[in-house]
Amino acid sequence: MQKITTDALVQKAVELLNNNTVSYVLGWKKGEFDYDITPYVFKDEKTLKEEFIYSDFCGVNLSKYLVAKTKELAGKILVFLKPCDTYSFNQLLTEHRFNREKVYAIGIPCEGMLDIDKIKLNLEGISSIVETKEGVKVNTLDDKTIELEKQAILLEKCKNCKSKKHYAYDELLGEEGDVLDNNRFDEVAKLESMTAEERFEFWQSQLSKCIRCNACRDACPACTCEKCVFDNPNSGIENKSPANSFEEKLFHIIRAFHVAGRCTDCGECSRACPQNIPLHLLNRKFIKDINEHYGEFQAGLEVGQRGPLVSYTTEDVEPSDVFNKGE
Amino acid sequence: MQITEHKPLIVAFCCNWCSYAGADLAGNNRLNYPADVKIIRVPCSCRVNPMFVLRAFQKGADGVIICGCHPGDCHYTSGNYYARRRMAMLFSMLDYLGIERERTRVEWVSAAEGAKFSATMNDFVEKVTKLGKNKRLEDLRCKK
Amino acid sequence: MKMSYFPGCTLKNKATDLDVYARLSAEALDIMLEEIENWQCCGGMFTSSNDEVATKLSSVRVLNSAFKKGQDLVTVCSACHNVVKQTNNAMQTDSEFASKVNNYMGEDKYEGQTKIYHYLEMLRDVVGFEKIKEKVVNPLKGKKIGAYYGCLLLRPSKVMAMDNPENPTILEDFIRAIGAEPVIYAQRNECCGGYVTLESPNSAKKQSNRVLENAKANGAELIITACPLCLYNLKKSGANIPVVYFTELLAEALGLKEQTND
Amino acid sequence: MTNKYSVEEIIKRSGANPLKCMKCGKCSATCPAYDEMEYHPHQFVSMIADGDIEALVKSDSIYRCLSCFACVERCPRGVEPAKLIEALKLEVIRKKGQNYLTPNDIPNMLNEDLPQQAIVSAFRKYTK
Amino acid sequence: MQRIGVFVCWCGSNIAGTVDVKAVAEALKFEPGVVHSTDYQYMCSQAGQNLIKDAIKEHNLTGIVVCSCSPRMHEATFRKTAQSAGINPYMVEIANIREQCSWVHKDMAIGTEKAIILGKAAVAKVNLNAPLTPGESPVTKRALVIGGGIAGIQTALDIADAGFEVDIVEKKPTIGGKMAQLDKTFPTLDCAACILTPKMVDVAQHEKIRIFSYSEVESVKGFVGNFNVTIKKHARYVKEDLCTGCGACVEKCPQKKVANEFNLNMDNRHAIYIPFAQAVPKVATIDPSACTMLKTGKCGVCSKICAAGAIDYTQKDEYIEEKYGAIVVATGFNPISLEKFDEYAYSQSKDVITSLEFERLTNAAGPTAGKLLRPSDGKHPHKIVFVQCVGSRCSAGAEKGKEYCSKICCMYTAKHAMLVRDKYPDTEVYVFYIDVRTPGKNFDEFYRRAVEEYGVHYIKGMVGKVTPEGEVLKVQGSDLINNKQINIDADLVVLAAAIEPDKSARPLATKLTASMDTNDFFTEAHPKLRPVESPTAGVFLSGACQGPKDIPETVSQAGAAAAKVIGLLAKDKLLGNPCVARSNELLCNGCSNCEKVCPYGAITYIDKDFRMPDRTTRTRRIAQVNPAVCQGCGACTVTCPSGAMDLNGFTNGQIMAEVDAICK
Repeated sequence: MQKITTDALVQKAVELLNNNTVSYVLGWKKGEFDYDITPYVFKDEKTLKEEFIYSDFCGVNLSKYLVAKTKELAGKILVFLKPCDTYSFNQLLTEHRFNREKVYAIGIPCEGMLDIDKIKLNLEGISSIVETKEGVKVNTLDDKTIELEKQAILLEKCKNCKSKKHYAYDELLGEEGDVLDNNRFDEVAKLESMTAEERFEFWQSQLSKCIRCNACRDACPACTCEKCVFDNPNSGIENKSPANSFEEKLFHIIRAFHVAGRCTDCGECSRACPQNIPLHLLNRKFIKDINEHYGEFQAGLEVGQRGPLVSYTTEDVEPSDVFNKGE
Repeated sequence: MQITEHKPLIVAFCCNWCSYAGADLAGNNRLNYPADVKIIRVPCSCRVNPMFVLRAFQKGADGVIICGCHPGDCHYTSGNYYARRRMAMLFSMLDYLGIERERTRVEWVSAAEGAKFSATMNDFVEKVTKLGKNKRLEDLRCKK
Repeated sequence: MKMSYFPGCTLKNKATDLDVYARLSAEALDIMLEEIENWQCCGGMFTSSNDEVATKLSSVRVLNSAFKKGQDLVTVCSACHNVVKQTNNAMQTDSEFASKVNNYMGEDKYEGQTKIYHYLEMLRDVVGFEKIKEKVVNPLKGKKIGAYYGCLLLRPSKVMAMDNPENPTILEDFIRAIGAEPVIYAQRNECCGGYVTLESPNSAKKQSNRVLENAKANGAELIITACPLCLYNLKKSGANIPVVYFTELLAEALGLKEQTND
Repeated sequence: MTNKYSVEEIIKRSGANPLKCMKCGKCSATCPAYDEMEYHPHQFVSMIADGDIEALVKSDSIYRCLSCFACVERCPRGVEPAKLIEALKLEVIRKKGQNYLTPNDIPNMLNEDLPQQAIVSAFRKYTK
Repeated sequence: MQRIGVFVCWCGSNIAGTVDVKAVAEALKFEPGVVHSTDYQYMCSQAGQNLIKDAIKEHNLTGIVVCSCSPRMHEATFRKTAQSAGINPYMVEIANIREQCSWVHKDMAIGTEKAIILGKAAVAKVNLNAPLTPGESPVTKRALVIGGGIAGIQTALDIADAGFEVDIVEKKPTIGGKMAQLDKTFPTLDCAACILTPKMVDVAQHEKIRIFSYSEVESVKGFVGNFNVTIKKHARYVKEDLCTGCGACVEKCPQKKVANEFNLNMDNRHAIYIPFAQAVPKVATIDPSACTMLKTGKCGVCSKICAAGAIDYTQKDEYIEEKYGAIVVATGFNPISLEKFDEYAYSQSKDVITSLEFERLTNAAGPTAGKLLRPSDGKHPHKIVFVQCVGSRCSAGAEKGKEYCSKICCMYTAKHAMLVRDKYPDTEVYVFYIDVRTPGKNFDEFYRRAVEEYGVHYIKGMVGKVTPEGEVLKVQGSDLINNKQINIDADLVVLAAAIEPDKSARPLATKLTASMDTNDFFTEAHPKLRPVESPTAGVFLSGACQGPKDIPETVSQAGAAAAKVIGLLAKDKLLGNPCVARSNELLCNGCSNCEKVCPYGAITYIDKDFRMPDRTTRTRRIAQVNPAVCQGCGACTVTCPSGAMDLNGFTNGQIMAEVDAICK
């Protein structure tokens, strides 16, 4: 597959800006380093040409930003969507979170995004990172060059990519891919096969790392509530810091439950977590349970889908049998 | 060993139309069950928010049971079907986090099933008692 | 367009007409039938028991060969078609069976991906009856033809999914496409007696007779079929009406039959 | 002797469920081989459902089914009687360890026009 | 801060025997908000209620906790008590210390401890209670009946007789429905027209009833008591008010070869037609798909012939908007398509017919003027085979037919068989059956008469194949009792096709937000206790739209639905249950998940402008709950991720306060 270049995207964006198809471009902006990339709304050709980037570090799912930006900005917004982002895009539309008319979506291919933390484990002091065919070449401050293989430094969410196919766009750049076979439930199954004590130990050790920075929530495209229950003093469960092990769990259980049946498994929660807690394993547990008990369901496949937790059949499995099935 | 048996604290959410009435029937027929069970009346099992369940555990409950009309008999026609999915998912998640699965339960009790209500509570209390104190979920600050 | 082709054992000797005319006509209709290499007999009958594995392997190999070539598979003998399609369905829907089969397949794992067309389905869905009409040079005008489906083409309909199993139209539409007039009669989807003919020919004769008498009573002058065994049984029935393979009429209508006679 | 044949195995192998039967008799109504059989399709279903197959395994009726699937197609309950009959037949052939048809029987049955398909099919149905 | 009074009841020794009531009253005194706590022997007695009323006044109470028997027993009593003393009835909470405490525990210490905890939970809840007022909404005193068959007719007549206006919407040019097509009716064999047409005339002449024939419901808005319905009146190209129904136009219409749907296409009608002689309204209708004038602009014969000047080729579809307080669905049934059952050769032979076609063939007003003649050649049949359960009682796995029993076929087949034998004793009649199902008054007796007095051959078994051959239909079937396969050379085969809801029912259900089962039958609000109400308030069910039914059952359900409608329309105002959901619009995301789980269609969405802190205006989609429709189950509250949905009387805060009090 031909890799799509930053230039191609900039050229497209400029074209759409100049012919007044769109007024804004939601994309990724270069940072101080090659890898610290931020989502950004570009308004003019100049900034686009100077600062727009599409590289192996553009893991950020831009869909969520449309919720706020379509309301804030008057004109039409061009957004670039990687395959997995299109699921979130559809899910947000299903929930009426933004106005489709105000968005011009361009699907772009993605070969898997890289995790800078994984790169940093291999060396100290990065001066530059160059993408190669097999992975990256990292030049360090002390003039060393280290080559790393792509598979080893992929983001957690990209290691088990579920799809290279776009489910929403106005226009597609590059070639369309396919839905992939993947092993994304293996880790969940592994945990399920442990004893209750082992599972408790695992999660206790993981969740105790939580610093309640809310990065997972803020990155999550399903968490777009006008006001989050954890910020609402009237909700009865508001809290700002994990004062104890219960509240770590409460926060993550409630969050996972709130997005259950709506989560597209985009993996932003784990990507955003500064403590590297594998939060996606909570969401995937729900997805796996839903698939097993209520039939295969992928959130965001199409707009207007009815989610599994707002549906039922009279023959649904009994809660007690959910455990038994797991055995 | 000189350990006095732990008296568990059980919170039972009962839907107004079937299970709460079933509990009343158990009373009418003097079908005993342990006083550890405290019932909270909700209009329908679908009113039970996972938040309530977690809150109970946070505050020191050792077991939480949700009772509703039998599937197909919901006063609101479909409420218990939603409850069934939600609680199946929630309890499976708690299990996944290593919380003992015997601490949570969903049981369908009709207004005519006083005996089932009593038997269910006796059984649930016995199982939860065996597990002892709920240490994995509670908030230590909430204890005296 | 290229498609994989599985003729099956009978077409290689007793039913060469079915085969030869099928290939000739396909070519004339711009379909290249590529015979699967090293195929084995399908077994003639699908064993519905799900623990019968070995007897279905030859079908899976045929299916897999087509899959590896990235082609759809065409069969023309009704029996082969039935066996191969049912086997493919079992590969798709019965994971236990599929994993047992794949144990025999070595590196060549197969999961039921191949799409199978009966030659008639190919005519209807790939070529299109309209196109056949255009290509007919020798329309069989005024011929009253009774289509004989038998059981294997249509049943079980959940798997075969070719046509309405109780009121099929594909052969009738075919007859119209070659310019003749179809005769609809109720017994067209009843059994001819099948393989039981081997053991009790009289019982098979009785079945076939019932079918043909019904066709005749409704005005049929000629019967067409897609199955060598049906052809055999119908011919042996003693009812006085000719029975031929549908491919023969197709070749005739397309003006290809003379070529072979040369 | 009593546990020689396993009804559970037969049902499992067939993939059919005889308990779905509502005893309407449509299978026997549609069966083209009815008159050749001592026991008829609806009896197969009923007797297998009851676990009472002694008489069936001794009967030649198991070899009379044409596998034409008319009963499967027309059964309003989706019982699939032909699959049950076939599973039973296999049970008998396997357990007896002997085939209903042997290659030695073939030459007497042959004639000029008989297609291979008939022989192969009969073998598939009658032998293990 | 609330001022709460706690009243602990002894219930004689029922409570006091196992619970130290004084200790309970004492312990609850110190709970937050409690300003008064006392006990009494029988709190529900007049004296006990007075004690509460006095305390309310004396201590200025704002909230009441009664520790007593189950709220299912006396909650209403104590709410009234509170209300009569001037505080909102929803400020009362009951702690159930009898059924759920004293009666199930034996030990006084344990019982008392639990009673205190239950009391505390009730106090904690009352602290968060807010006065609730049931919403009021006016009632439009007019009903809409959708469907003009016997179900709709009966419902309309009953409602109208009670003095309320009723409109009937019927999509065909005449009311009458399926019953108008029937010949005789079981089990009494009186003629359908004789008992139906007088009712149709009653409808036409009733001053409270309007008929919108050749019309359909286009849209439904609003809620119980206040529906706004748009009715689409199809252009019939005849002015209803001018047409006298004389039929002169029909006679002269040159287009005579239009399949007559009233006779199930077994004969022809004209392009302008009146479906049958007793049609109501008796007005001609032009079929635009057949009329030469409408298609080509050339003809105009009917216009010339019509003395009343009723013909109007320029007529357009008309939309009428009307308000209703209640809606009754009576959309009825149809026989299923037999496409998947062609082993019976229905599509191959004219002489294989459905039972409804048979009704027309024996009906004096039918295509054969009541003589039983074969459709193919007009010959009298001498052997008739009836087949029961065609497409009924099929397994879901069979992928054809219906899973349910169509209920009416056994009886009408017995009727048909009997009628044939009665009129044509030389005709042999065979009925293939699986079971003969005749629960109903005089039903089994009726069926037995067919066998015993009329000599109908009932064969336990099914037909496997019908083969038309020459003039005969070769019927191959099984006779399970004799263990035989039998072959009958029949002249006519009659199929008891399963019945299914009319195709118009599903789109209508969507418009009404009424729920349906997988078979497209409307579901009842409660399968046993509310069988004629749909779960959507104000929408009622009459006849076969709810499930297969015969005429007597349909009529009784029609009357029951009418009674429910009358009960509703008799009210001037509807008082709602105030314990309904409410949406906090500041928190609402507009995600529609609550709407999806609401069984009553009580939630709708609007776009609303919000003033933002930065002084800009932002439009947001937010949920609104219609309190008149909401029943208060709370399904929406849990599905709402932002906590915008809450339930009055059972708020998140209240329930969590109870949890906290219990777990303290």
